[in-house]
Amino acid sequence: MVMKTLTGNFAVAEAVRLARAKVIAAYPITPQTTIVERLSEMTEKGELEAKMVRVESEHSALAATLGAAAAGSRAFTATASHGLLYMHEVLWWTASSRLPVVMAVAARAIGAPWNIHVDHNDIMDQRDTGWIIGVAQENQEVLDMTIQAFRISEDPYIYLPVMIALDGFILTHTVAPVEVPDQKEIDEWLPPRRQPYIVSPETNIVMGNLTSDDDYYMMRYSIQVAQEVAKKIIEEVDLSYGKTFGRNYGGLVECYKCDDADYVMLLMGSWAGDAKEALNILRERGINVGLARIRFIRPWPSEILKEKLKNKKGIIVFDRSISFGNVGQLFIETASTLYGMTNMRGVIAGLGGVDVKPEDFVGEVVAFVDDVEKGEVYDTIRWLLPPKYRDHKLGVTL
Amino acid sequence: MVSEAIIEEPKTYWKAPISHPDFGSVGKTGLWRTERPVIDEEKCTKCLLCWLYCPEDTILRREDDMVFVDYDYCKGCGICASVCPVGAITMVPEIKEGE
Amino acid sequence: MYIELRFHGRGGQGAVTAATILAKASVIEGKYAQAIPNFNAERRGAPVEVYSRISDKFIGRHSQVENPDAVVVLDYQLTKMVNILKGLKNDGIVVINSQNKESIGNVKTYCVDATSIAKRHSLIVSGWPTVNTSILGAISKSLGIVSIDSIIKAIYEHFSSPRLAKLNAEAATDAYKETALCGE
Amino acid sequence: MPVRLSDFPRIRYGMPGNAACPGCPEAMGLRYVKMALGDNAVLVMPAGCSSVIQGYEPKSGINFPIMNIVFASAASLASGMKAAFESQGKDVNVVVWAGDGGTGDIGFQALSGAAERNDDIIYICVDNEAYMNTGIQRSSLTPAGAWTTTTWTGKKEYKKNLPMIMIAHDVPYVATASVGYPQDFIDKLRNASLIRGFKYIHLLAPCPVGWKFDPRYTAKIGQLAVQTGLWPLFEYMNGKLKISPFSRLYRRPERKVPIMEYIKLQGRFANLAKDPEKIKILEKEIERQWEWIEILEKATNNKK
Repeated sequence: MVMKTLTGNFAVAEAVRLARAKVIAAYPITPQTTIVERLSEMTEKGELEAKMVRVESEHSALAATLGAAAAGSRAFTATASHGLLYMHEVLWWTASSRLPVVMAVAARAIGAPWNIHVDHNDIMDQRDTGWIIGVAQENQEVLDMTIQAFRISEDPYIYLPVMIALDGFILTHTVAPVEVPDQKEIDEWLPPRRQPYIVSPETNIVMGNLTSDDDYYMMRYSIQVAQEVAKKIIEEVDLSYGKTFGRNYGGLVECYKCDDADYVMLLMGSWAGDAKEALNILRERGINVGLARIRFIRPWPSEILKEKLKNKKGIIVFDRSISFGNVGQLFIETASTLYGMTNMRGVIAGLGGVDVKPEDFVGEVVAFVDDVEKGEVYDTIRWLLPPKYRDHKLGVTL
Repeated sequence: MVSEAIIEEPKTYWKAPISHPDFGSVGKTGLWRTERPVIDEEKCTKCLLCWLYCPEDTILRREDDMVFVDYDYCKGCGICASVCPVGAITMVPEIKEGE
Repeated sequence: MYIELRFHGRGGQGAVTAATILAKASVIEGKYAQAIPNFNAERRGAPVEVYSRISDKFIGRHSQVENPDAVVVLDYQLTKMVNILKGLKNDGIVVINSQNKESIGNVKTYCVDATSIAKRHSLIVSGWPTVNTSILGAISKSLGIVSIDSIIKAIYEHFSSPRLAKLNAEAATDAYKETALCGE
Repeated sequence: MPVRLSDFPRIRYGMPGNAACPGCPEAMGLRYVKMALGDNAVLVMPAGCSSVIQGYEPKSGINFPIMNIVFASAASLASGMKAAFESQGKDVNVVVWAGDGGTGDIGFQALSGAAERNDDIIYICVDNEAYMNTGIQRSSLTPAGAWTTTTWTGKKEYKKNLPMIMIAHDVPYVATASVGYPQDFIDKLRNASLIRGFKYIHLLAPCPVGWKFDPRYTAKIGQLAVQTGLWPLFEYMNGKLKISPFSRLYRRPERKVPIMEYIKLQGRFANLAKDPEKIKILEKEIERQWEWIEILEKATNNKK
C-alpha cells in the first residue's frame, strides 16, 4: 500500500493499472481526458502492459472495448457527457451481449449550451441500458470502486458491464490523498478474467444474430435476474474488499446515521460530503437527520431502502439532474420504492456545476421538516436556484 | 493457444444471444424452390463452375468431382445453370405433391 | 486545524501544480488535503482560481471555497484584473509574488519576488518564468501550515526529472528565505 | 497466383439453409472468404443483409464466428478484437463484412479511423449499391441513374469512389473485386491476409432483388460490370496500383462490352434503357472511374 495524492481521474488510471486491463480504447472529452492521457503514459512507459486503441469517437471507443471483451481480454474505456450519450446504442449492445466491460464516466452536464461542469443527467440517461452503475463520493472510493467493478462485472452470477461515475472536476480534477494497494494484493484479490464465452476461431461462436421474440424476451428476463443477483454480489464484493484492504462502503447504499433518524436526505455523488457536514449541523440544532447515499443506481437498492426508510417521517431527495416534464430521476426511483410509505420531497440542485454548500442542504432540510411537522408537504419538487437567481419567482403562467 | 480469459458457465438463469454456425438456420430452404436444377452427367465436364458460383453451397462434389445437388437446401436460383459453359444444367419446374 | 486557501494565477502559470504540490506536502505530514481547480475552459493567460483545503482530519466537503483563510497571488498584475480579496476572512492573509513591498488593501501581506527567483534558477517554460514552486516556499514561510522540508519532499515526488526537481526545490528554498511581511 | 478449382477440398464452405434470398451475392461472397481464409478468421458485421442471412439463434447461417454490432462502429469493434488477440499472442484474421451503407455512409467515420490507425484488419465492403436490408433505398454508393425507393426517377448523383478514398488513407492494401470473378477475389483476400496493417477490399455484389434481375444472373452481371468498364478491378499494394487481369482484358475502349448489355438485364435502369441520351450518365461514370485509375496507375508505377 502506498499513500498518493491523486486526482479522481488518476485514481481511475491507477485502478485500471492494478486490474491489469489488457485493452483500453477511449476518446478524450473534458473532464475525462486525463484518464486517457494517464493510461497512454502508463502503456508507453511500460507501467501497464496493455494495448491502447486510440479511436476516433466514443461510439467507436465502446465498440472497440466490446470487441476486445468478446475476444477474451479485460477491457476498459472512459467517457463523459456527450461522449456517453453518443455511446448510448453501444451501451445497450454491450449489456445485452453479457460481456464484462468496465467504464469510468466523468459525470458532466449535457448541452446546449456548452457546460463542462458536474451534473448527473448523463449517467441518469443510461439507467435503462442494463449496465450496473455506481457513483463514487471521494477519490479513494473512485479507485476502490473501479477495482471492485472488474470483479463485479466478471462474476459468473452477473456478467454485465459496469459503469463507475465520478463527478466532473469535483472529483476528476481535485487532488486528494488516495491509498493505492500493492499489485500483489490486487492480484490475490481480483480473480483472472472470467467471461461466459469468447468469439474466436476456437469457439466458433456467433453473437447477436436474430432470435425469436420469445427468446429475446427471455434474454431480457435473464439480464433482470443478473441485476437482481448483483445486489447481493455487490455487497459481498464490497465486504470482501473491506476485509482485505480495510475499506468498505456499505454496498449499494451508504446509510450514514440513518437508523435513529426521523428524516433522511437521499442523494449520490461527491456532494454527499457536504451533506454529511450539513447533517452534523442539523443534529446540533436538534433535527434528527440521517443520510442515505446511493452508491449504485443500477441495480436499484429497493429492498434496503424499504427496510431502512419506510418508518421515517420524511425523505428529502437531492437530484443533480432532471427528467423534464416530471421530477428528478433519483426522486422517481425512490418514490417507486417508497410509494405511499412516507412524506417525500425532491430538490433539484447543482445542475451544470452550480455550487451547493452544506448550508444549502441545511436550509432545504429545515424547510422540509417544517412542512412535514405542519402536515403541509404539497410541493414534491423544489428548485434550489443558483445564488444569483435566488429571488426569482417560480411558477407557470399562461 | 490459451486465451487470457477463463470461460466460466453463468450461475443464474442465463440466456444470451449466442449461436453456432449450423445448417438450416431458417430450416430446409429447399422448400423455397420453384425450379430445380437437374444435372446431365453425360454433358458435364467437371469444370466445377457451378460448384464455385453456387451461393448456397448446395452443389456437392463426388470423389471424381462429378457434381450433384443437395435438394434439401437448394433455393433454385438458377445461377448454376447460367454459368454452366456446356449447358449441362437445366432448370425444371418443381411439381408439388398432389398436383 | 482546518485551513482554506485560494490561489490566483493565470492559465499556464502553474497554479494547479502549486496547489497539488501543497496537497502532497500536507499528506507527507500526515494531514488530509484537497487541491481543487476551478476550470472554466480557460486558455493561457486568462485569470484562473484554484482552491486548497488542508486539515488534520478527513475533509468531506467538495463545494467551492468562498471564505478563504489566505489568498495566494502568483502574479501582481492580477490585482488589477480581479478582486483578490473577495470573501477573504477578516484576519486573512495575502501571499503575493511582487517586487513592491506594499500590502494589498489593509490586509496582512507577505511578499516574495518569485519572478526573479524563478529566473535565477532558469525556471522558464515556453517563455514564462514558472513561479509556482517559489510561491510554495513563500506559503510555507508565511502561513506556517506546512514545513519547507515537506514542500521540498513533495517537489521531488512531483517532478519525474531529478534536475527539474532540484531547480524547483532550490527556488522554493530561496523563496522561503526571501519572503517577508511587507505591510499590514 | 490463380487458383485451380479442383485444388479446393470437397468440404462445405457455406452454410446451407440460411436466410439469404435465392441468388444472393453476399452468400456467394462469404463462401469465397471462407475459401480464402479458412478457419482462422472472425467476422465483424454491422447491420445489413448479412445480419439477416445468419438466420435465427441458436444456429447461424454463415460459416464463421461472428460478432454482430450496431451500424456505425464495425471497424472499431474489429480494432478492439484484434488488439485483444494480439495481446494474447494469437494471429487471427479479424474481418469486417459490411455493406455499402455500413462502409460508405453510417460506418465511414469508424472505417476512416481504423484505416488511419493502420489497424491490422481486413475490411470488406460488400457493395450492393443501395440499402437493400431496409428495402432498396439509395446510398452514397448507388450509381447515377439507378432507381431506388428513395430515387424514383433515378439517382441524380454519382457513386462515391470509396476505393480511391481508401487509397488516400495511405493504407498498405486496397483492392476491388466482383462476385462475378471469385478466383480474383480469393486471390486478393489471400494477398491481403499476408500483409500487416489495414486492408480494404471493395466487393461488387449485384443484388437480384434491389437491381431487379433474374437471380440466375448474379454472377453474369458481376462479370458485365467489369467487362463494360463500369467496375474496374485493381489491386493497390506496396504503393503501386495494378489493374487486375480481367479488367486488363477489357481495358481498351473498343474491347469494352457495350453498357447496354449491362443495363438491359436490370430493372433499376429501366429509365435509362428507354432513353439513349440518359445512358450517357453511365458512360460518363465509366470515364470517371478510368480517369482516376489511369492517373494513379501512372503516378504510382513511375515512382522510384
